[in-house]
Amino acid sequence: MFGLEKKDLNLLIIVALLTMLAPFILNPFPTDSALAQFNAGYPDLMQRFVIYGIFAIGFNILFGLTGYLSFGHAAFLGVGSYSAVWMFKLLSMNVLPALVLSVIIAGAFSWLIGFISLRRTGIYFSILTLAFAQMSFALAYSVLTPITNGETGLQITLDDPRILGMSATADGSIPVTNIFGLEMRAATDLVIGPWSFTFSVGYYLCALVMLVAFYLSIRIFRSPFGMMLRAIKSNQTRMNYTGLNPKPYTLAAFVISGMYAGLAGGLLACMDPLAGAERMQWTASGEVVLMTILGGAGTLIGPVLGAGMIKYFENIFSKINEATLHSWFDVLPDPMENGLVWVLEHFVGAGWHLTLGVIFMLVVTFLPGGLVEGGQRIGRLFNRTKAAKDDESAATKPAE
Amino acid sequence: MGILEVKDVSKRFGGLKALSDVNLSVAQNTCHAIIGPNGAGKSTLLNCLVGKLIPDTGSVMFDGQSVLGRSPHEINQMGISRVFQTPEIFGDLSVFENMMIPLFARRDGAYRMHAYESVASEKELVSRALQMLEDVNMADKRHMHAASMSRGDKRRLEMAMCLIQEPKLLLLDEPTAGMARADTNNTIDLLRQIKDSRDITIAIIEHDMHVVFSLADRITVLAQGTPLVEDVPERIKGHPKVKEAYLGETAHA
Amino acid sequence: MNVRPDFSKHANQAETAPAFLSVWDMHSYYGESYIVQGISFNVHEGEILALLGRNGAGKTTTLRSIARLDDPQVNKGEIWLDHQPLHLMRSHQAAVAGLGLVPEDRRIIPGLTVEENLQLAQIAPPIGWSIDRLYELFPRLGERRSQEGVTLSGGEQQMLAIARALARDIKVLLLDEPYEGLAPVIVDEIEKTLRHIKEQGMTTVIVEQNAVRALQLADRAVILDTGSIVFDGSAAEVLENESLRAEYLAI
Amino acid sequence: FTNEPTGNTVTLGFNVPQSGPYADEGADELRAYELAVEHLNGGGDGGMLNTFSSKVLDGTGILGKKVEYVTGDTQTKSDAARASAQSMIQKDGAIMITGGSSSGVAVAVQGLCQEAGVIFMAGLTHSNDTTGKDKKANGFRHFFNAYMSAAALAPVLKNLYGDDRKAYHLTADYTWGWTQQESIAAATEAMGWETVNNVLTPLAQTDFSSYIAPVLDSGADVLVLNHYGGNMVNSLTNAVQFGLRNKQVNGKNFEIVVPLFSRLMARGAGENIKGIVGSTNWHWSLQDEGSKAFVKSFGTKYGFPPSQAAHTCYVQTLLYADAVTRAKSFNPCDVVAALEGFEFDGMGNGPTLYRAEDHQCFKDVLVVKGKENPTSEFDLLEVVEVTPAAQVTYPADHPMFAGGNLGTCNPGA
Amino acid sequence: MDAILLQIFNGLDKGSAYALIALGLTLIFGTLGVVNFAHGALFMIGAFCSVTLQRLLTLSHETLDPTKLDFLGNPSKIKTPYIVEWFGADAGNTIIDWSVPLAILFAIPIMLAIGYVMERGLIKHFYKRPHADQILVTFGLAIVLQELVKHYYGANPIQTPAPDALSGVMQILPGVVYPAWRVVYFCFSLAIIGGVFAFLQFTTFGMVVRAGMADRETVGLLGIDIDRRFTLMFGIAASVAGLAGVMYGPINAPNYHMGMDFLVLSFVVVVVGGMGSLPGAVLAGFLLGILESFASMREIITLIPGINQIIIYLVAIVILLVRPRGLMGRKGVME
Ligand SMILES: Nc1ncnc2c1ncn2[C@@H]1O[C@H](COP(=O)(O)OP(=O)(O)OP(=O)(O)O)[C@@H](O)[C@H]1O
Ligand SMILES: Nc1ncnc2c1ncn2[C@@H]1O[C@H](COP(=O)(O)OP(=O)(O)OP(=O)(O)O)[C@@H](O)[C@H]1O
Ligand SMILES: [Mg+2]
Ligand SMILES: [Mg+2]
Repeated sequence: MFGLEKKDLNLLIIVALLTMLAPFILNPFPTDSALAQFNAGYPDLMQRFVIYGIFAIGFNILFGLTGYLSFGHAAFLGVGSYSAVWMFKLLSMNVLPALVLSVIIAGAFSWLIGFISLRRTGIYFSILTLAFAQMSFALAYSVLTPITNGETGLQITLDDPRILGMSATADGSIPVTNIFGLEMRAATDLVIGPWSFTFSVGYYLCALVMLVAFYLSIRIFRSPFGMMLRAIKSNQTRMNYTGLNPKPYTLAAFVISGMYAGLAGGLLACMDPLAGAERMQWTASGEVVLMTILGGAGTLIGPVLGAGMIKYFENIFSKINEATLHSWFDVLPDPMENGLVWVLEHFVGAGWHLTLGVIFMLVVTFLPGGLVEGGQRIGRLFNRTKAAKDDESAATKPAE
Repeated sequence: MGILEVKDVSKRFGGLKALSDVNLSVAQNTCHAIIGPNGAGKSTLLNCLVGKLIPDTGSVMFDGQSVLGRSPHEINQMGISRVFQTPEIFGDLSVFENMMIPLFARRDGAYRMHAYESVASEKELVSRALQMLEDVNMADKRHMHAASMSRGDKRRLEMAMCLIQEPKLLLLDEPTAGMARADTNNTIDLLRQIKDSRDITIAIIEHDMHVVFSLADRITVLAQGTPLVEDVPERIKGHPKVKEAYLGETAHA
Repeated sequence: MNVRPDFSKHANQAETAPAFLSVWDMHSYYGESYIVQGISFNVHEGEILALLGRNGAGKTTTLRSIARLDDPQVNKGEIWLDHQPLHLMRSHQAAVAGLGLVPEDRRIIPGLTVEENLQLAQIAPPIGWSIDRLYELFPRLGERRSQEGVTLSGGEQQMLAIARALARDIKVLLLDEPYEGLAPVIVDEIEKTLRHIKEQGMTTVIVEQNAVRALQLADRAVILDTGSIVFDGSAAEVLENESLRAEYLAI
Repeated sequence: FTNEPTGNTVTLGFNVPQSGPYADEGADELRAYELAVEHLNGGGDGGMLNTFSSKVLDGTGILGKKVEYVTGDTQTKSDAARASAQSMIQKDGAIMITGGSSSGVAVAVQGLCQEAGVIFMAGLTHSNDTTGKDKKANGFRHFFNAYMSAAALAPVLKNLYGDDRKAYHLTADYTWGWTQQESIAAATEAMGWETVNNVLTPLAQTDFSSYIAPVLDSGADVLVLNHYGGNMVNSLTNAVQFGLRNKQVNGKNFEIVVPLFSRLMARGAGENIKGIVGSTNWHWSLQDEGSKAFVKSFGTKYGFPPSQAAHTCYVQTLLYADAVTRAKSFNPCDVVAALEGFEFDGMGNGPTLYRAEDHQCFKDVLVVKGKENPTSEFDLLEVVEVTPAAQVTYPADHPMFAGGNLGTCNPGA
Repeated sequence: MDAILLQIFNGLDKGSAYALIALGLTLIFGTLGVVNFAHGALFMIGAFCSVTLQRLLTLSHETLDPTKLDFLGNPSKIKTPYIVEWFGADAGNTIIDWSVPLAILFAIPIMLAIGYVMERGLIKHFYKRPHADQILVTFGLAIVLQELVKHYYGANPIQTPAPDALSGVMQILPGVVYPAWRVVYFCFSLAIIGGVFAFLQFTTFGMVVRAGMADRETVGLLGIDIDRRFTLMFGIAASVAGLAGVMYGPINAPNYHMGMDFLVLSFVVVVVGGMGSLPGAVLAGFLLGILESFASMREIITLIPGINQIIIYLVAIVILLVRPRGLMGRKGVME
């Protein structure tokens, strides 16, 4: 089905199920319980999971397949956001034209930067992309303020023309992003006992887009093009002497991943119509690199996992404060409670960065293939115990 | 007029004259061997043919067209494939995938990309790749990670990758070095068979005289960047100059 | 710990002279792949041993295991060189203990000139032949001393690799396909060199596809097939034994 | 309306920088919030509840509901700040968001709160835009702004340094920097100073030497540093290194002015701050009853005096609670109505007005100077003058604040 | 004219900071092949060595002074540093005053130890891993180090002033004055750069490490314990970064994220200089420093608005496009 092999189809179906059921899966704890702090099933965060998932999937097409490590992809994300917001300001609040424009502009922009940067390889390429992105950031932050609204970020206002829509709603507020009238912010709550689940239009739009993006990335991975990209990573010399010019391939991969980034940026703006310059800073580019490696570069699902993990820490761990900690351990005797809180305090709230840093180090040291490898190891553990039962001597077999 | 015409090619590296005024003509559908002492400039000459190096002077014509100034992938698309002295393969890919890439390169040219179809759906190419792996006795290794093969296997793989492109001119730089005797013999058979069944010209550099004398129609002996003699194998074998400069006393076929 | 194991029950009983290099029940792995599957053999002082076998038989793996490189891992077995337990050492310690390996793809160090490649070999003791003496042996290298090592022609690189091994004062020389890519004259020359250093008491293990040549040079031969020893005996024996040659060496 | 509290608690969202260069300021803001919550719930000594002119708050929470809070990290990035605010609104049911330590973040979060239909009580934000070009009906600012700094500073500068001065501006190259530079230049030029130069410096600049060196022979005799935070510490340190303070130009002592001061940053600048004039929203050494009460309860709880950021955050929380109580409703529109035009006193800056037109507080502004002989590590600034509110008040349609539209209050879904 | 001269000094002075940081980075990055995102953190830790020393030296004996009141109306505390109590006011205060130069001695063993622990405990496992993995692990480490420093020292900058004798301005040319400490910094970095060069030039150490980078296995076969040398190299690089940080304190007050501020820039410097080339890194450091200084001149900003924001990146792009391997890069290193 869908022209996929069974294994890939299964993966796609699992991912589809997970994203569709995310409001349930991410909200496992009853709303009023102490653990509700760990719930991530609210629209904004779920949207971020899938949007950064798209960003990372796209980045992985370049980095995972060709090995070209771009440190400037946030620039395309930013450009996508700015284009989308400008669409909202000038045209209408419908997200469709905004998304289309952000993909196109990001594609064009990445073509330009890719064309120049791809003249170099390795670290020289990385620094070129970094330099372009930092330039874009610096310009967006100050010099280009008329276009980008600088530090504050580009927002929609009551005075925007919106030639196909309206500048302000009847009651004088700013109209809301929508897709043919269906508002992104619209949501329904489903309350089951102590649990409460939110289903938002915005999230489901993002999820659908992500599924399409993911599907396309599977196709690319399994296509001759994907194989060529891996070949480029493996041996450019052989590539040349086999009659292939690596440059157009890498450029195509660069532009595709730039368009994914633009799409992600556009979606960010659709969910929350603001485009800030920080989105283009090197730290943002670094973040997608980290997401991809953390999840497992070159794997299909890894980048999405990595994106989810980093965003989870950023949004959930940073919000746990001392008071929350105390409320969890209330039942313990006081000295123990205080001791425990004192230790944990370093890792949550203001210390969430510390936790993230430690996780980075642990994952990359012990799971060289990222989170995906962790999953595989667990899988293999199961298989091995099963196999060991079948055949005791299976462990050491000759190589061939 | 041969399919490959090398005229007055010279190449310097700093103070070293690696090639000086080399003239070489390879006739279509023959196997031309280039032998010579180490450092004679044999690999350098091949590098000039495939665009890895640009000669300082001289011209290289292939099939009536100049190859100079073209990039390696263009030269390959003209129909020249090359096996390197140290195997150049796609180490991170499986053996099977290594075979598919040259096939795609031939079918699609240097620029057409297929990003949406799956590799598996290219039934015809897949079966050709599998067939070629059969031919070189590597069918059982097709899922292997190419980098983790022994070196003899890497060489065979690289040659298979070149052969599957059905090039008009095949350049082989020591294809059987480090190959087990049995496989060397297989390779000789394979090359012979291909030479007989297809329209292909082969230029081979080899130190294994057994291979050279089994395959070559003509032999050029290169020494210190210039052709010493060019002749049919029988006469080269007994040539005193060649014996002294290259074969040594123990030479045996 | 520093006692030599009693090999008499494993190794070739016919040998009476004490083994200089002993490999006993060695098992080597590349990750999960089990390559060398429990081999034992002895090399005596001053002798040349030819290690033969098809492609992928595990010859390179055996040499790398002896040289204590990080890959493959030797999970079981003992290796002794002149009363020193190599299996407890890492590669640089093994080198100091007197082991020299000329690796199969020559491994000339990029970025270093010919001379620097040789100097590098003389940083850690014990130091063997002087660089000038090596240039005498391989005049081509002398001519190219300030060229970057990796731009040498294939044969020149092979010479450099051997010269580099001799630049150290080694007790055992392990050669992985030393003739590969060399012109017949040079092969002759290298063979002469090998005989020459053998006369000076060097113990050598040589892996070579050109089995006949290797056997003519060697005193003894060991034949490997898929990671196990299928023959251990005198070189002459192999040359005479048609079926053995046909089955494992295809000659 | 959004997040209407139904149980017996009400949740407020404290969105402060916990990472990044303003983390210390954020930590101090958080302390103030915790203190405010404690006081609102009847704990502690009540702090400013006792001095606040409005007496409807009685220590039983807000409208009888116990006050709870959630915290988040803005990272001083508008994106992260909005994400954090979103989670407070969507997940934790926060009815009001407050905090922040930069204008970019304040404007971004204010916009979000407007869309989501909750109240935003800005923390430290000094740009004119927050209640000018980017003002929103649901957003309120207690902190003063660049215009007010300028209006308060100008007369003092004239007194101290005369009216014949040539000023050289170094300005952080983003919106806050520009508005402050514009305000200061306008105010000082009005009293006769000449602005010889304005050089924009990149935000990421750490070493300002190449910007300071040209000042030496530009003919200017005053250097105005429109920088905040780390930028300010570094540019000031560099200026002192280059010996600017010991220079004589045009027969006058060379002077440095840092229009926006904070004690935390003053500590970062160390010795260099001594004798430098600037303005600040509030300082713990003020001797009015409100300030004294606040310093006492803060100092007792934490062991050191509060910063101006802490003060503004504390006051904003009380003001919000008070407005809800007076409106007898959590509905944002009712709260907006209660806050608009609200006049109060006893919060440390004298009689204050929350102006209805732009949701800006008008109150006294402090002109301060780095203290020459500090008696403790907190005693870094001395108040030179308390400029009365009237002197810093401007018409709502002042050109520096033009272009915005408050819109209508949004109670959300 | 003076203005241009001054900008050249500024450039040299900025450049010496860039060069020094890039030098340490290129030792690890260009020689050991490890993309060390924690290098900035090492620089920061160096700076905090002097903060720590300053704190240690000013550890104080507290007495209550009932005549003065603190902000809560309680008797305030008078602090007298132990050093002053022990050595008397003159000597004690002089020691405190000279805490930054003293911190050099303090920082060297600390940085060597940190470098040792870092290399043995972590980096060692990453020599053979892809650059991306190295980035992830060192970035994680940088965050951890940074957060620890933030936890103990706060997020605000902390002043570490130069000794009084060196904190004024000094006449460097007739009519041109320049901050004394910046001159000191410049000379100091020249000395360090010279020292490192001499060490690598006049010993075989540099060659061995380069060779080890290109092919660890073979170098091991030649009897060289490359691990030990890598560790030492790492320790040296960490010390260079640390010392750069110690001496930078008086120029700009140390704060916990100062490392990150320099990180990206120092990578740019290293790459513009060319991978694997120490002289390249130093040259690029000075070049970019000087260009940055010129770009921040008013005349130039008015001509091209915003040029000061992007000059470094612009120059980097141009250089990398014109010279494929940066100014002096070696072929094949991290291409
Ligand atoms: N890039 C280079 N720079 C400098 N010298 C070079 C370079 N490439 C080759 N040479 C020199 O040119 C000469 C010819 O080299 P080439 O590789 O062509 O020899 P060859 O005939 O292939 O020898 P072999 O049989 O040993 O492979 C050699 O002496 C070699 O050292
Ligand atoms: N790095 C590696 N990882 C996994 N397997 C490997 C690796 N290197 C070699 N092998 C496998 O180990 C087996 C033995 O290889 P080895 O290189 O020792 O053979 P060899 O006898 O030297 O062959 P050749 O004559 O071709 O050099 C082969 O099957 C090969 O595929
Ligand atoms: Mg050759
Ligand atoms: Mg081998």
